Amino acid sequence: MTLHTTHVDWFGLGPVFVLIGASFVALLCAVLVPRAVRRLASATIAGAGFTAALVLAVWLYVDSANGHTIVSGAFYRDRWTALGQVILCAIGLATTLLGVEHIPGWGRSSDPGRRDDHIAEFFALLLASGAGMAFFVGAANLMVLFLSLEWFSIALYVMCAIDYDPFAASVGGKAADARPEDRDAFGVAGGSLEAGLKYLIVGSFGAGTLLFGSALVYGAAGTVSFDGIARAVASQGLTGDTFLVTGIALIVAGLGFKMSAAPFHMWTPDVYEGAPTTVTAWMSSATKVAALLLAFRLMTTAFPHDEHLWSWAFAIVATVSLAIGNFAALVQRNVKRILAYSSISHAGFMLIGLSAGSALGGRALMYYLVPYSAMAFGSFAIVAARERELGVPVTLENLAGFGWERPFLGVAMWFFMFGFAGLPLGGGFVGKFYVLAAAYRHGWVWLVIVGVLATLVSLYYYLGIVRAMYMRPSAELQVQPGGSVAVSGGAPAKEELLHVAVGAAFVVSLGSLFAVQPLIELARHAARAFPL
Amino acid sequence: MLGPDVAWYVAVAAVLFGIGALGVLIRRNTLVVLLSLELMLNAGNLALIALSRHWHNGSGQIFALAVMAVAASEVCVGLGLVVALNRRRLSLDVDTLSELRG
Amino acid sequence: MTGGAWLCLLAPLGGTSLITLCGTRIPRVAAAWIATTSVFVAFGGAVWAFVSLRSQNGHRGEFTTAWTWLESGNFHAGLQLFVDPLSTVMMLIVSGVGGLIVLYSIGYMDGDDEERRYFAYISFFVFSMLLLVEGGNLLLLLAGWGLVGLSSYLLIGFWHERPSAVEAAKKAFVMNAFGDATMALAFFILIAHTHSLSFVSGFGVGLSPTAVNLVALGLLGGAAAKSAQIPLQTWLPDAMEGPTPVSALIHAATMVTAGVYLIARTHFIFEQARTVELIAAGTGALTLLVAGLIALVQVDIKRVIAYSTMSQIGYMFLGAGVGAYSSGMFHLMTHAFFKALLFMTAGLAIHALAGEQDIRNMRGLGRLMPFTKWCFLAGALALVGIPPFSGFFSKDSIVASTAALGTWYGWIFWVCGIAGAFLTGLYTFRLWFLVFPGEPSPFVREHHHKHHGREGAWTMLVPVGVLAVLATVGGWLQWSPQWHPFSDWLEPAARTLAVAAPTNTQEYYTSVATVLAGLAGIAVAWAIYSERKLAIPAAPFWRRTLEHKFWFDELYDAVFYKPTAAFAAALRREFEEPVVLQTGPDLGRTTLETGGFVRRIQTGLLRTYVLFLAAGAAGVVLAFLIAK
Amino acid sequence: MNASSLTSILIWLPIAGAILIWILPLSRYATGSLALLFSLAEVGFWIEQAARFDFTRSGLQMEERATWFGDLHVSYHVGVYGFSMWLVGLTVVAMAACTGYGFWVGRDRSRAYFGLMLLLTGATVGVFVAQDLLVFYAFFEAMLIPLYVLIGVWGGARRMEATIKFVIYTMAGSLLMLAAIIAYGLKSGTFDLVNGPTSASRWLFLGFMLAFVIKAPLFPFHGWLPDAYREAPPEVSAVLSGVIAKAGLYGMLRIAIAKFPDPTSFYRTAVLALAAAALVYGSLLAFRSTDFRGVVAYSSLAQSGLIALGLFAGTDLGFDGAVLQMVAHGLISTSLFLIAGAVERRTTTGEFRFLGGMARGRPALATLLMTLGVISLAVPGSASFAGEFLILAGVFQRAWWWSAIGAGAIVLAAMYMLRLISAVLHEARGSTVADEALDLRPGELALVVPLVAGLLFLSAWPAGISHHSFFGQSPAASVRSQFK
Amino acid sequence: MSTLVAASAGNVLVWIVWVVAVFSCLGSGIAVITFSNPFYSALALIGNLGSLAVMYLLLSAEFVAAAQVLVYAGAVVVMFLFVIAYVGPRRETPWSGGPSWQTVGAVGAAGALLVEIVVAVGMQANGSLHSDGRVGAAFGTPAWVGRVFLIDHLLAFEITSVVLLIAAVGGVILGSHTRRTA
Repeated sequence: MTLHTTHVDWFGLGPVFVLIGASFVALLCAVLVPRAVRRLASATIAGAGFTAALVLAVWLYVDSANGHTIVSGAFYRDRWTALGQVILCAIGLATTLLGVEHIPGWGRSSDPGRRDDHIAEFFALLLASGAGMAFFVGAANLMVLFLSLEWFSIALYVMCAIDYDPFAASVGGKAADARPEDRDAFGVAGGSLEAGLKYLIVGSFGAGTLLFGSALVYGAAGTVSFDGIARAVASQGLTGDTFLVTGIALIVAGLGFKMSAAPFHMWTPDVYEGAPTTVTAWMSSATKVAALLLAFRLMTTAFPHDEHLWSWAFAIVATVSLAIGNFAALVQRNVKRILAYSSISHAGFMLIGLSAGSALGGRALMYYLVPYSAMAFGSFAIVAARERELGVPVTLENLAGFGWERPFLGVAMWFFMFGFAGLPLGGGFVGKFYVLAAAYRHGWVWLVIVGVLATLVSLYYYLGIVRAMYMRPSAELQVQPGGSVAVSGGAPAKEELLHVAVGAAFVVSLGSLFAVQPLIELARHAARAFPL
Repeated sequence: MLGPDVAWYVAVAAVLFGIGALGVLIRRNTLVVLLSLELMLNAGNLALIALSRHWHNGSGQIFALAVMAVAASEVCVGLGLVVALNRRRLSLDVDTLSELRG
Repeated sequence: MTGGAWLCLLAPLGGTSLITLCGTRIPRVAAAWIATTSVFVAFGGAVWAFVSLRSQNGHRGEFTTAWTWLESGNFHAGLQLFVDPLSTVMMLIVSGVGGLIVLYSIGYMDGDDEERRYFAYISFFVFSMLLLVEGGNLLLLLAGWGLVGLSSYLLIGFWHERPSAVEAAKKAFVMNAFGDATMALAFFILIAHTHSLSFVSGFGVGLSPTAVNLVALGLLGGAAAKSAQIPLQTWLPDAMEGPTPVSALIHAATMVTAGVYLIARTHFIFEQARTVELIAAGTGALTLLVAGLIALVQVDIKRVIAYSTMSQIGYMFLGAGVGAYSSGMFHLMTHAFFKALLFMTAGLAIHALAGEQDIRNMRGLGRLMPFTKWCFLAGALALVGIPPFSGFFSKDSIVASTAALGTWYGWIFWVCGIAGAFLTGLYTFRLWFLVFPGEPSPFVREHHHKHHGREGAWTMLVPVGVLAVLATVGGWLQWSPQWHPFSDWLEPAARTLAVAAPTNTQEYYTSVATVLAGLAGIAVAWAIYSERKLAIPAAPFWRRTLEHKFWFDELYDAVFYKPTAAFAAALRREFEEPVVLQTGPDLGRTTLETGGFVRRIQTGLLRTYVLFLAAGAAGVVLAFLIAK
Repeated sequence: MNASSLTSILIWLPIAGAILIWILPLSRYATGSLALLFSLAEVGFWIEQAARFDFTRSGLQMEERATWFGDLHVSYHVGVYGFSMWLVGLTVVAMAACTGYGFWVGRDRSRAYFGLMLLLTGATVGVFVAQDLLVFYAFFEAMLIPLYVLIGVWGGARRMEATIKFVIYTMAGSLLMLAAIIAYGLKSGTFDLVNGPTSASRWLFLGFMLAFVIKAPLFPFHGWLPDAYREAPPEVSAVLSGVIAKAGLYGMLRIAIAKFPDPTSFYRTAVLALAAAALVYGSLLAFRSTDFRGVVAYSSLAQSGLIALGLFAGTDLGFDGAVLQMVAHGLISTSLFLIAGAVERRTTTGEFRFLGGMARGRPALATLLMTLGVISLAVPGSASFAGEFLILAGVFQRAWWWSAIGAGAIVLAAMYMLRLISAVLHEARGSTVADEALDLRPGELALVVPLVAGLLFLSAWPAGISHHSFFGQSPAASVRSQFK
Repeated sequence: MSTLVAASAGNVLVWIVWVVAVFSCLGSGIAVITFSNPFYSALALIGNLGSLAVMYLLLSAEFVAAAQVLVYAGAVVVMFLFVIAYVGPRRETPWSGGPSWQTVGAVGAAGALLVEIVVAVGMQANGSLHSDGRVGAAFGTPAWVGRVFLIDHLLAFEITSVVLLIAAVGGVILGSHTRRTA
C-alpha cells in the first residue's frame, strides 16, 4: 500500500518552523551550554530565531498575494497570516531584548547561581509560544485552531509560573485581610505560581468550551475546515442551525477568553500582575494579536452567514469589556493591574473593529494591533525596568519621580499612556478613530458613543500614571531602591537592551501615527484574504 | 446504525460537559479541578467521535486523538504546578490562592 | 486748517507719550513743562484751525481722515476729524482753558512725588477731550468720550492711597460707563438702520420715529452721565477727591460740558426726537434746581463749586434742550472761564491753607489773600450773572429761550431758570461771605502760609489773572438782543431752532428777572451769612435731605449696587460652587465608586473567574439560540 | 522658500524644536535660550506669512495637502484664511511671550518645560491651520498633552485636581466631537473641511458644539476653568485663556457655523442665550472674585461669551468683531496673567486682601497693569472696544436685547476690572507687599511691553484685523460660502 | 430475515451496552466531582474513561477507544495518582468556600450550559442528526485513522507532538527547581 503523503509547503510554514527549530536549539542550550554563557547564548538564539522568522514572514507577505491553504487545507498561506506573523515576531524580538536581563524572582535574590535558572528554557518557551501563535493566526481548520491554541497556551502557562521561588516564605491564604497594595511584603514568586495556576485552570476551561463548540460546529457542518464550514452552511442552509449557533457561541466564549474580553476576562488582571513582567509584556501584546486576528479570520471565513449573530455578540462583549476594563482600572494602585485592565478595555476597542465584520473593520483591527501591541509591550517593559530597580511590585506610589529619574523611560511611558488614552501621540489615536469609523459604517452609532465614553473614563487612570511619574515628588517614595542591582556591587543593570526594546515600541507607536497610509495598505492587502 | 442515534451521544456529552463544568465551579481542591477539566475535554471528545460517526469522516476522530494528547499535556503542566505549590508548602485549595485580586 | 486740527489733537498725545517714555529719567519740572507746552501747542493748532476756517466763508466744515479706523462689512469709521465752527470753538476752549489750568498745575502740584504721572494724565486728558470734540464720526466721538472718562478716572484717583479717592474714581468711571453703554446702544440702532456713524451724508436720516427716539434717548443717557445730570449726577461731587486743577479742568470747564456739546453736535437727531430733546431740557431744569439746593448746605469749598457746576450745566442742557444750541454753547464757554477761575481761586485758598477745604474754617481769608479774593469775586459775580460779568450774557439768553417756547413747559423751565438764578446767588455768596470777608479766623491765621511772599507761584497766579479777565469780559462777545457773533459763527453747525429764538422783549424781561433773582440771592446770603440778621431756616428734614444730596447715593446703592453684589455673591455661593464646580468632581466620584464595585467582583477566587467564563458562555449561547 | 510650506513650517518648527530640546542635554540657560529662539523664529515665520498673505484673494491660501489615509479620505491638509492667520499670529506671539516668561522665572526641569511649551505652540498652530477634520481633531487633542503636564508639574498647590478636571472636561466634549467627526466624515465621504459639504444634522452640530463650548468655555460648561486658571503656572494660564480658549471659538466659526448652516440657525437663539449667560455670569463672578487670577479667569469666561455672541449673530459685524476680539482678548489676558504672575512672585499671593498699594514706586507695573486693565474693560478707543462694539452692533441686528445685555455687561466689566486695579495697585499697602518688592524688571517688560504695544497698535488700527479676516465685503456671505 | 433478526438482536444488545455505558459514564463523572478524597475521584475518572471507551467502540472508533484506554487510563490517571500520592490526600468537601453566590452561580451557569446544549441537541435530533448509520468496514480502524492522520491532518499530528514536548518541558521546569547552593 502506498501512502501518498500530502504535499507540505515548507516555505509557507517557514516562520513557524524557524521558531520551533530555534526553540529546540535554545532548549539544547539548557543542557549543553555552560551556565556562564547560557543566558547570552539562548537569548542570541531567540533573537536570531525571531529575526529569521520575521524576515521569512515579510518574504511570505510579499510572496503570498494570492492566499490559499496549504498542507491539505490546514493552514492559510496568505498575507493576513504573514502580517500577523510579522507583528508577532517583532514583539517576540522585543521580548527577547527585554528578557536578556530578565531576572527570575524579580532579582530579589542576590544568589548569582540562581540567576540563570531556567533562562534557556525561558527563551525556548518564548520561542515555542511565538511559534504557536504564528501557527494559530494561520489556522485553517478548527482542529489546528484548537491545537495551536493549546500549544501556545501551555507554553504561556509555564512561562507565567516560571518565576516561582520554592524557598520563599509560605504565605498562601494570609492575604485575605491584606489590601492589595500591601502585598509587597509577600513573595511575588508565589504570585507567579498563583498566576500560572489561575491561567491554567481558567484557560483549560476556556479550551474545553472552545473544544465543545468546535465539536458542535463540526456536527453541523461535517467538516472542520473554515471554508468548508462556510460552504456547507451556504449549500445546506444551515444559517440558523442550532448546532451551528451553539457551537459558534461556545467558540466566541473560548476566543473571548484568549482576547481577555469581558466577561471572560477575569483571569487577566491576576495573571498579568502575577506573571513575570517580561512574560506579561509578551502576553498582553502577542496573545491579543493572535487571538484577534484569528477570530476575525474565523468569523469572516467560516461563519459569514451568521454575521448577524456574532457581530452583535462581539459588539456586546466589546461594550462590556470597555465598561469593565475602564471602571475597574480606575481604582487600581498596582501599575501592572492598571495596564491589565487597560488591555481588557483595548480588547473591547479592537472587538469593535471585529464586530463590524467588514473589510474596514479588518483593516481597523489590523491597524489597531500595531500601535496597541507596541504600547502594551513598551509600557510593561518600562514597568519591568522599574521593578528591577526597586525589587518590589510597581505601584502608583513607588512610581513617584520615575519620570524625572529615568528621562527616556519616563517619556516613553508618558507617550504610551497618552497613546493608550487615544490622544494623538502615536497611532492609538488613529486606531481608535478607525475602529469607531468601522462601527459607524456598520450603522452602530451607539457603539461609537460607547467607545468615546469609555475613552473618557480611561483618561483618568492613564493620566494617573503620568501624574504618578511626574507630578509627585520622589521624596514620597517609601521603598528603598535596591534589589539585586544594589546588592551585587553597584553596577547598574545593563538596560541598554531594554531601552532598545522600549525605543522600538516608541518608534512603532509614533511611526504608526504618521505612516497610516502604508500600514493601511498592508492591512488592506492582508484583508483581501477574506470573502468580504 | 446500531443503538441510539448520534443525538443521544451528543446529549450525553453535553451532560458530561455540564458535570465537568460544575466540578470546576464547586471544587476547591486543585487536583479535583484538574480532574473535572478532564471530564470537560472528554465530553468534547465524545461529541466529536459521535459526530465523526454521523458524518462518516475521520476529522472528528483525529480531533479527539489530538485532544487526548492536549489533555495529557495540560495535566502534565497542571500537575507540575501542583507539585510546585506543594513544594512551597502552599495549600492546594484554590480559594487560598487569592493573593492576586482586586 | 486740518493741519491745525491734527496738530491740536496730537500735540497733547505726544506730550503724554514723551513723559511716559521718559519716565523717571527727566526731572519733574520738565514733565510739567512738556505737558504745558504740548497743550499750548494744541491751542496754537486750534487757533490755526479757527483762523483758517474763518477765512473760508460759508464753509460748513471739513473732514480729514487719517486712515480707516474700524471697518466691517459695509460699516466704515475712519480716524476722521471734523473741523467746523462747533468743533473749533470747543478746541479753543479745551486747549485754551486747558493750557491755563495745566500751567496752574505746575505750581499747584509742585512737590507731589508723582508729578510726572499727573502731567502725563492731564495731557492725555486734553488729547482725549480734543478727540471727543474733533472726532468726525460718532464712533470716534465715543472713543474720545470714553477716554476722557478714563483720564477723569485716573485723575480723580490720582492720590490713590486714599480709599475715598479710589472709590470716587471708580464711581465716576462706572457711571460714565453706563452712559457709554447707552450711547453705544444708540449707535447700534444707527448702524442697523443707516450703516454709518459719520456726521456726513444724511446722518441720522431715515430712521423710524421709534428708532430715532431711542437713539436720542441713548445719546441723552451718555450726555447725562458725562455731564452729571440727574439721574446720573452722583459721581461729580465725589470727583472732587482729585487735585483741584483737575476739578477745574475736567469737572468744570471741559469734560462735564461734553454732554452739551453732544446735544449740539447731534441736534439733527434730537430735532427729530423733539420729546427727548425736551426731556433733556427738563433734566437740565431739574438738575439746576436740585444741584443749587444741595450746594446750599455743602461745607467743602470744592463741593459747593461742584454742585454749582452741575447746576450751571443744567442751564446748558436747558438751553440745548429747548433748541438754543448756541446759547448753551455760549454758556459753556463763559462757564469754562468763570468756573475754572472759581476752582483755581479755591485752589489757591486750599493751597495756602495746606489742603484745608472746609469753608467753616476759612473765615476772613480775603484779608490775607486779596488777589484771590478779588478774582474769586469776579468769578462769583459772573456765576450769578450780574452784568457786566460774562455769566449774565450767556445765562440770560438761555432762560429767555425757554420763554420763547411759549408753552406750559416753557414757562416751567423759565421759572426754574429764575429760581436757579436765585439759588446761584444764594450759594455762591454763602461761600463768599463764609470765606473771604471779615477778620481771619484763628484757624486761618495758624495755617496760612505764603509762597515766596505771594499768594501762590506765578504759574498759578497768571492763569488765575487771565481767567479773571476772561470771566469778566468773556461775555461781551455776545449780547443776544443786539450783538451775536458767537451764534452766527455756530449757525452752520447748530442753528438755533426758531421756536427757541427769543424776541428782544423776552430777552429784556428775562434779564431783569434773572439779575433781580441773583441779587436777591446775594442779599439773602448777605443777610444770613455775613451779618447774621437772619437765622438759617430750621428745617431738619430738608436740611438732612440736602446734606444727603436727596439720598441718590443711598438709593442707587440699595437699588443697583447692593442687589448686584448680592446676586453675584449668591450665584457664587448657590450655583457656581455647588453646581458648576462640583458637577465634574461628583461625576468623577460616582465613576470611581462604580470602579470600586467592579473591583469587588474581582475576588481573586479562581472559581469565581471560571464562573464568569461559564456564565458568559451560557449567556452567549442563550442569546444565540434566541436570536437565531 | 515656497509660501505654502510656511504653514507646515509654523506647525512643525516648534515641534522639531521641542524634540531637539528633549534630546540635547543643555544647561537650563541654554535650553531656555534655544526655546526662546525657536519661539521668536516662529514669530518671524508668521510675519513672513502675514506679509505674503494676499488679502485680495478669496479662499484658502498657503495650502498643503498630503494623503494621510486614503481609504477614509483623510488627508494632512493645512492652509490659512485671513482669520486663521490672525489667530496663528496670536498663538505664536503669546507663546513666545509665555516661553520667555518661563525662561525669565527660571522654571526648573527646563528641558521638559520648554519642550512642552514648544510642543504646545505647534499643536495650537495646527488647530488654527488644519483644514481636515481629523487633523483638526488631532491637534485639538494634542494641545491637551503638554497642558496636562505643564499644569500638573509646574502648577500650584491644588494642581492635581485642577489638571485632571481640565483634561476630563475638555476630553468629554472633544470625544463626542470625535464621534461627530466620524459621522460627518463617513457620511459625506471626506473629512476635508474645504471641500466637504455642509450638513443639516443637528446631532452632529451639537457634538461639535459641545467640544467647543467646553473649550471656549461658555456657561455652564466652565467647571474646569476657575481651578485650572488659578492653579496653572501664570504663563500657562496665560496661554489657556489667551490662546487655547480661542481654539474653541475658532472651531465654532470654522466648523460649527460654516459646516452646519441649518442647525446653526435652528440653535442660534439657544447658543446666543448661552453666550449671553456666560457674559453676564462671568462678569458677575469676576466681580465677586477675591483674587487676581479669579477675576481674569471669570472675565475670560465673559469674553468667550461675548465672542460667541458675535459669532452666532451671523452678521458681518459680528464675525469681524469676533475675530478682532479673539485676538485682542488673547493679547490682553495673556499679558494680564503674566502680570498676575509677576505680582504673585513679588507677594506670594494673588488674594486681594493681602495686596494693594503696589503702584507707588513701581511705575512700570502700574502703567502696564492700568493700560491692560482699561483696555480689558473695553474703554472706548481700545482694540477690545472696537471688537466689542462690532460684536454688539452685529448681534443687535439679530435682536436688540442681546446687545442690551452685552452693554450691561460692559458696565459690569468696568466694575470688576477697576476693582482689580485698585485692589492691586491702589489704596493702602497690602500686608504681603514689601517695600523691597521690585518694579517689573527689564526681562518682564520685554515680554509684556510688546504685547501691550501690539494692543495699542490694534487700538490705533482695529480695521487691520476686522477688515482683513474674511475675503470680500461681507463676512457673513463669506461664511455662507464656506470661505470659498 | 435472519440478518434483520440478528441486527435487531444486536441492536438490543447495543442499546443495553449503551445504557450501561452512559450510566457508568455519568455516574463516575458525578463521582469525580463529589468524592471528597481526590484519590477516589481519580479512580472514578478511570471508570469514566473506560465507559467512554465503550461508547467509542459503539461508535465504531476502535482506534480511539484503544488510545483512550492507553493514554488516559494508562498514563494520565496514573500521573494523577502519583501526584496525589506525592502531595498526600487532602480532603475537601464540594460546595464549600467562596462567596455565598458562588454555589448558586455555579449551579446556574453549569446548568444553563447543559440545558442549552441539550436543548440544541434536542432541536436537532429530529433533523439532520438522524442518519442511516452504515459505515465502511475500515472506519475507525488504525490503518484508516493513520491514513487520515497523515494525509488529511498531517499538520495536526505534528502539532500534537510539539504540544506534548512543550508540556514535558514545562513539567520539568515546574517540577525541578534546583536547590539553592548558598
